[in-house]
Amino acid sequence: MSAVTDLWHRVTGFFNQSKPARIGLIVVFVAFLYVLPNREFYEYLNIPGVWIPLYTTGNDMAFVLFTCTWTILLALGLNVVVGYAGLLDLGFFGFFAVGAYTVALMTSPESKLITEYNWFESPYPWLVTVPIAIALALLSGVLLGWPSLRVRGDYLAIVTLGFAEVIRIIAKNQDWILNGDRGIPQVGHPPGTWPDGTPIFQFDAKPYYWLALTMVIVAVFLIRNLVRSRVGRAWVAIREDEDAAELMGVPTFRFKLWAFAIGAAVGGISGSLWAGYNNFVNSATFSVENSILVLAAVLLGGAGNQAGAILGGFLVVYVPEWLRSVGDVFGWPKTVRVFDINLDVSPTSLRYAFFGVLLIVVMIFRPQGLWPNRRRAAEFKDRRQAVVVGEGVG
Amino acid sequence: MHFDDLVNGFPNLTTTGLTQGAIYALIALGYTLVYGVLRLINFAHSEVFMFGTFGAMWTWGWLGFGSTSGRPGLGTAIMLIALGLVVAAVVSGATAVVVELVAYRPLRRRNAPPLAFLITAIGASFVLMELMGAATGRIQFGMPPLLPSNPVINVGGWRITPLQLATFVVALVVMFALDTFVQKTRFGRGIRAVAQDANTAALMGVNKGKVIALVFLLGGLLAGVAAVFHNMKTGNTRFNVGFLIGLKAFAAAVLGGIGNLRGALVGGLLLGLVESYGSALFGSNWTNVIAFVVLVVLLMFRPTGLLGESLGRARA
Amino acid sequence: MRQRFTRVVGGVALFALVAVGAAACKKDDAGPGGTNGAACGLKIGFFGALTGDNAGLVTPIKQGAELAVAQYNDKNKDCTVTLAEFDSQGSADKAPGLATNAVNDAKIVAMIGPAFSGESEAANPIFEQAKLPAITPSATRPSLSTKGWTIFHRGVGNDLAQGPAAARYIKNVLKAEKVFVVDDQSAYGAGLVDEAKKILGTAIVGSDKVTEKQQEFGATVSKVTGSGATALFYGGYTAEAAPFLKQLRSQGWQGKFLGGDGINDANFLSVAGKDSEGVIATCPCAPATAAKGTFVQDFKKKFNADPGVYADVAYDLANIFLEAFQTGKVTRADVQAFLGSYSKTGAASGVTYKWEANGELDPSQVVVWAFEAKGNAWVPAQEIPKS
Amino acid sequence: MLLELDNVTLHYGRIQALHGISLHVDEGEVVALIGANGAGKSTTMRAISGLRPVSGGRIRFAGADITNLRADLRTVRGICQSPEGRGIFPGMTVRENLDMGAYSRRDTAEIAKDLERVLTLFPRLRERIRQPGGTLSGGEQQMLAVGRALMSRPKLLLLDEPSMGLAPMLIQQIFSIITEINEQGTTVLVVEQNAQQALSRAHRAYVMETGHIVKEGPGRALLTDPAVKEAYLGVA
Repeated sequence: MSAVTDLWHRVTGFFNQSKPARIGLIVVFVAFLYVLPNREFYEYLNIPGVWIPLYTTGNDMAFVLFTCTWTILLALGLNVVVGYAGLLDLGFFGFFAVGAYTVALMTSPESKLITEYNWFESPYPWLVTVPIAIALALLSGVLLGWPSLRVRGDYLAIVTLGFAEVIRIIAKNQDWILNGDRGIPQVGHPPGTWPDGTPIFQFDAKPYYWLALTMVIVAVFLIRNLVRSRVGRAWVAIREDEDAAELMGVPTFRFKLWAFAIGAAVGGISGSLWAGYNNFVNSATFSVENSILVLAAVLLGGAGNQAGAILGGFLVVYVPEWLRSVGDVFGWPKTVRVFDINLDVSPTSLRYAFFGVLLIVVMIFRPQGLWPNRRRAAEFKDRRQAVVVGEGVG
Repeated sequence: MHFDDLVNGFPNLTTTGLTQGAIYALIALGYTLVYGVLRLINFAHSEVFMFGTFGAMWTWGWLGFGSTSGRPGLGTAIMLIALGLVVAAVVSGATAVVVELVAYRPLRRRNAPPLAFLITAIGASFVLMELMGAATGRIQFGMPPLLPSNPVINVGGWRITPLQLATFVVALVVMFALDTFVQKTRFGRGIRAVAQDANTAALMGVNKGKVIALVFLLGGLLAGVAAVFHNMKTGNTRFNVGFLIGLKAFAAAVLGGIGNLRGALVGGLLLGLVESYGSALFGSNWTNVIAFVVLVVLLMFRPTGLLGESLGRARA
Repeated sequence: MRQRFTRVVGGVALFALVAVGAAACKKDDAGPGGTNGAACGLKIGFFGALTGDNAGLVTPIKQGAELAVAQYNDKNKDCTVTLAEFDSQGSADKAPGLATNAVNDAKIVAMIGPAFSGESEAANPIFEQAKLPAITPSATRPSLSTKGWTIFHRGVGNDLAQGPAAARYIKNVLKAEKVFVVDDQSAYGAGLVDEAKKILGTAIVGSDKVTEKQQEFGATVSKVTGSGATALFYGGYTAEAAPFLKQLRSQGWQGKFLGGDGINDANFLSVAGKDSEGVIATCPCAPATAAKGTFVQDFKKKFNADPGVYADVAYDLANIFLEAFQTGKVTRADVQAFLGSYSKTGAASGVTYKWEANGELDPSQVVVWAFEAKGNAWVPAQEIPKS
Repeated sequence: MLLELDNVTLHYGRIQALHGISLHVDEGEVVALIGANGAGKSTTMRAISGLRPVSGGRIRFAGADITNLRADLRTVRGICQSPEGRGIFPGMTVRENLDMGAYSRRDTAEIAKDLERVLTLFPRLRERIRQPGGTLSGGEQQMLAVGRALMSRPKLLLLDEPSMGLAPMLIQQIFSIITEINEQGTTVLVVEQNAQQALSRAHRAYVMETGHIVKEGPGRALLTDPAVKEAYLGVA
């Protein structure tokens, strides 16, 4: 065993010392992510009969990965707001809705903007609408932030929650342009065709996953640069002590607004990608639960660290989807009869209960999240020692 | 805008709004108590409430009063309601304490940051809701008819049903009792002491763990009371009944000033009335929009709610 | 941090390398099901919300199909069929992946569902691409049949049949002059009410919209009592309709309560209890009488509950597919062709299943019945005339 | 020996605040702990009252090991601290604050007696009995903090910086009261920056520097110690 760990240390040591090797490693990892949705590939993540399959047998793997990726985009956006600027936002899914609806309204031939209001003659291509979707999401971030950033902490949470709820209810009203639960079908897809002439982006989730993955990588680099700039330092200052930051001459309001706007823009990208794939957008998707789930993703992964947000975004989607199939693997019974009542105990239907347990367990053992940033992890370590006697030990 | 609906229905809208507001207030107290002491939004409180609705329903069902049975006599009905209140309060109280022990206490021992609590709260909420969903087949259950529907007061368009009267009276009595408990008793002082300065409270010999458990228990008991009246008012329950009403109650708590007991009462009643009038004016589908717009606008002008924060903490 | 990052990335990369190596010795997928001509091991898909908020509505439908499959398997023990469940939670955003998963399973040659209209919009294009024949037991949005999907079939009448029929019942049978309409803003409920409104016209004295998960209807009740309406038509589902009705009654409103098939289930009666007495539910289905089979008894025996709305339809639809398998139609194309020429009466629902080119039931086969709640059961009142 | 600290160490995160503190307080004594800012005086107090867990060493009180005992249980055993910064409950009235001091006691009659005693000791508090604690002046708050601590009828009274932020006359008064309390039979451990006052009132004293105890002796003796004089009494 020690030989293995020794080898391991030598390998990691090598990578730690050599920058090209590290970059190479990342490239290999990213390449791995790109080939992941190919069935031939992922099915061998498991040795039959020995492990539980790591892929999702209960749902299309490419679709699950795509869902993971747009959730990761949302988590990255929210991480800017919660993780860097320290603003608790419970209504982040609202920006996703803005992005999705913008794309749907402009690209669908059945959009009311065309059929009823005659704003324009024919649908726009998907690609044209994406920048507009991002711009509108950013704008709505500013519009939300302007009044609500005056309140702080938990009050901000309820204000943002309210915002998302208002967007959802407006979307729900079918007499307005968003057409409520009836929704907007035939949303446009991204452009491009395979060599044989069939469109790349249609119903197969794989190309969308690749596209979204690319967006994630772009977003990670852009946000990384931003965080390392003056803006990022201002955010850290605001997060740690807003009053002190204000006294030091940091225009806190402006930087908080910035965080909101940037987070919202990333959320808008996510929404427009999703709308392009899903083909159909209606109000049912934009529930408050989804906002909470994205927040859970960020905090589960580790707020303030992009890698953590990515990990969290992946887990909150992947774990429940993966749990769908676990029952079949182990042959668990689907129902148990207790007192003449059939209790549904299949992992498929209990998957959110398991997920809830996971959230609790992770937070108990790693309150800083699974993959926190270095600075925060240190803070947490200190906090842990600062427990009052008897609460900590006894 | 339907002003005629508002004018014609004004007495009715007022009574239903106040009744609903009383239920909000009872649940809001649970949020506010926990927040006052721990600075924690107990997201699982909505499920604590939901467990109460089932506790009362199962008790009634066990006694032979199901949704399809006939209306019992007044004496029996009052007995049943009293029993339902006790059982629901116990079930909700126990659920709240279990959530505290399983999901929050371990985090406190590790001195985890507030956001970690938020996530375990969400996790606990998922677990409770999904377990109940699985246990009940995710279907809806009806309540037995208990109180007669003919009004006890019927003066000039003001029609007050026995249920509305009972809800309002019981809610006020319970809230008065809670306020007295917190203001006048030794345990109540302990709660306020921990809320104002946990370390000094410990130096005075206050067992913080016990106080926190007590706070969760109290919140749970009140949620149980709310659950029974919600059962009778809406006539049904199901596994996901807690989410929306919990959200509203939380909004009510914030409206009144979270952490402030009297604020929860004011916020709850106000929210109930605003929703009732608002949905007459704009249509029921806009109820939540109205509720949240009022909340946001109010927070713009009074950033800590109507009555300000905290269990008697002086505002900085 | 850098060290840890490297370790994690390294771990995943190593893992990936192992996986690539393993991929080299991958065996082929099993060929498409039924190439040997036998119906053995085939699957019927069921697509709908089996968890989440709407599970209570869809689970009985699934159980209807489950019952049919179980009965078939009892008779054909050596050559069984399975029901593959796709739990969409009723949401359009979960539908595409599950639909893709369904079409990727070559053993699935027939699909019951999707149960709701919204998820149908997202899933059916994928079924269409893979030519997987699907019959929905419950999605009633009229526009679904206008999208050019050849695989789309509807096992029930759509909102265009039911909404006006309900209105005609209110106008001609009840002769109500003051009608209040309420819908829940769902595609189904609003669609129903919109169609009914066209016929009711000036008889409407007021309307309101409620919303899903709403529990408190004080304001709407106040509007209804204030309007002096003698009849109320509700477009929506049991979840909101039952508490709404109870609150109407507790505030002393005595008028006639009517709803669509969304409330025509046993749970409505159980939740509304005594208040349900006299409520009318329309349904684009004929009454299932004892003469037509033992479906109700069988269902009760297996699931210890009354069949919910459309459980009978799902049972019949599953039997249509099973009949196809038994007659050797074991590919998607065969099943699709089988449906095209099908014309028989279902044992449980009493509806004659015969489809038009766009997937709608033959209009002459669509009957709308009014059921009245009496003594805690839905009792067929009458067939509503077509004009 | 009422209280004994044996080689106690304590960490704030990775920073070590106490480097093996050993001290003892005998029954009936007034013991002072003096030292500059950041010497670890208040940290020692927190270790004794249980607000911070120690990382090593033992704490014994009245013969029992209380090293890992919860803070509130130490109060029940008879250690009561009047915390640094006074720790008045701002939203409670003076009366309620005093009642908080007696939180762990059930002997109603005795509590009433003690309340009377405290109000006699601090007549100002009697005047303001219904006022919220947050509205008192600094000196009044300090009196309230001491009075509240007395309400628990402690065997050992821990006073953390009782003179902080007070006018010289009030300091004088506070220390007279400390002496008076001690004469009534309460053991006192007082942390002070005002070394002059503390040393002149204390039976014994310890001098702390950067987490160590550097000197120990009778109060009067330390007052005349040249090193102490130079460092803490501002006398060259």
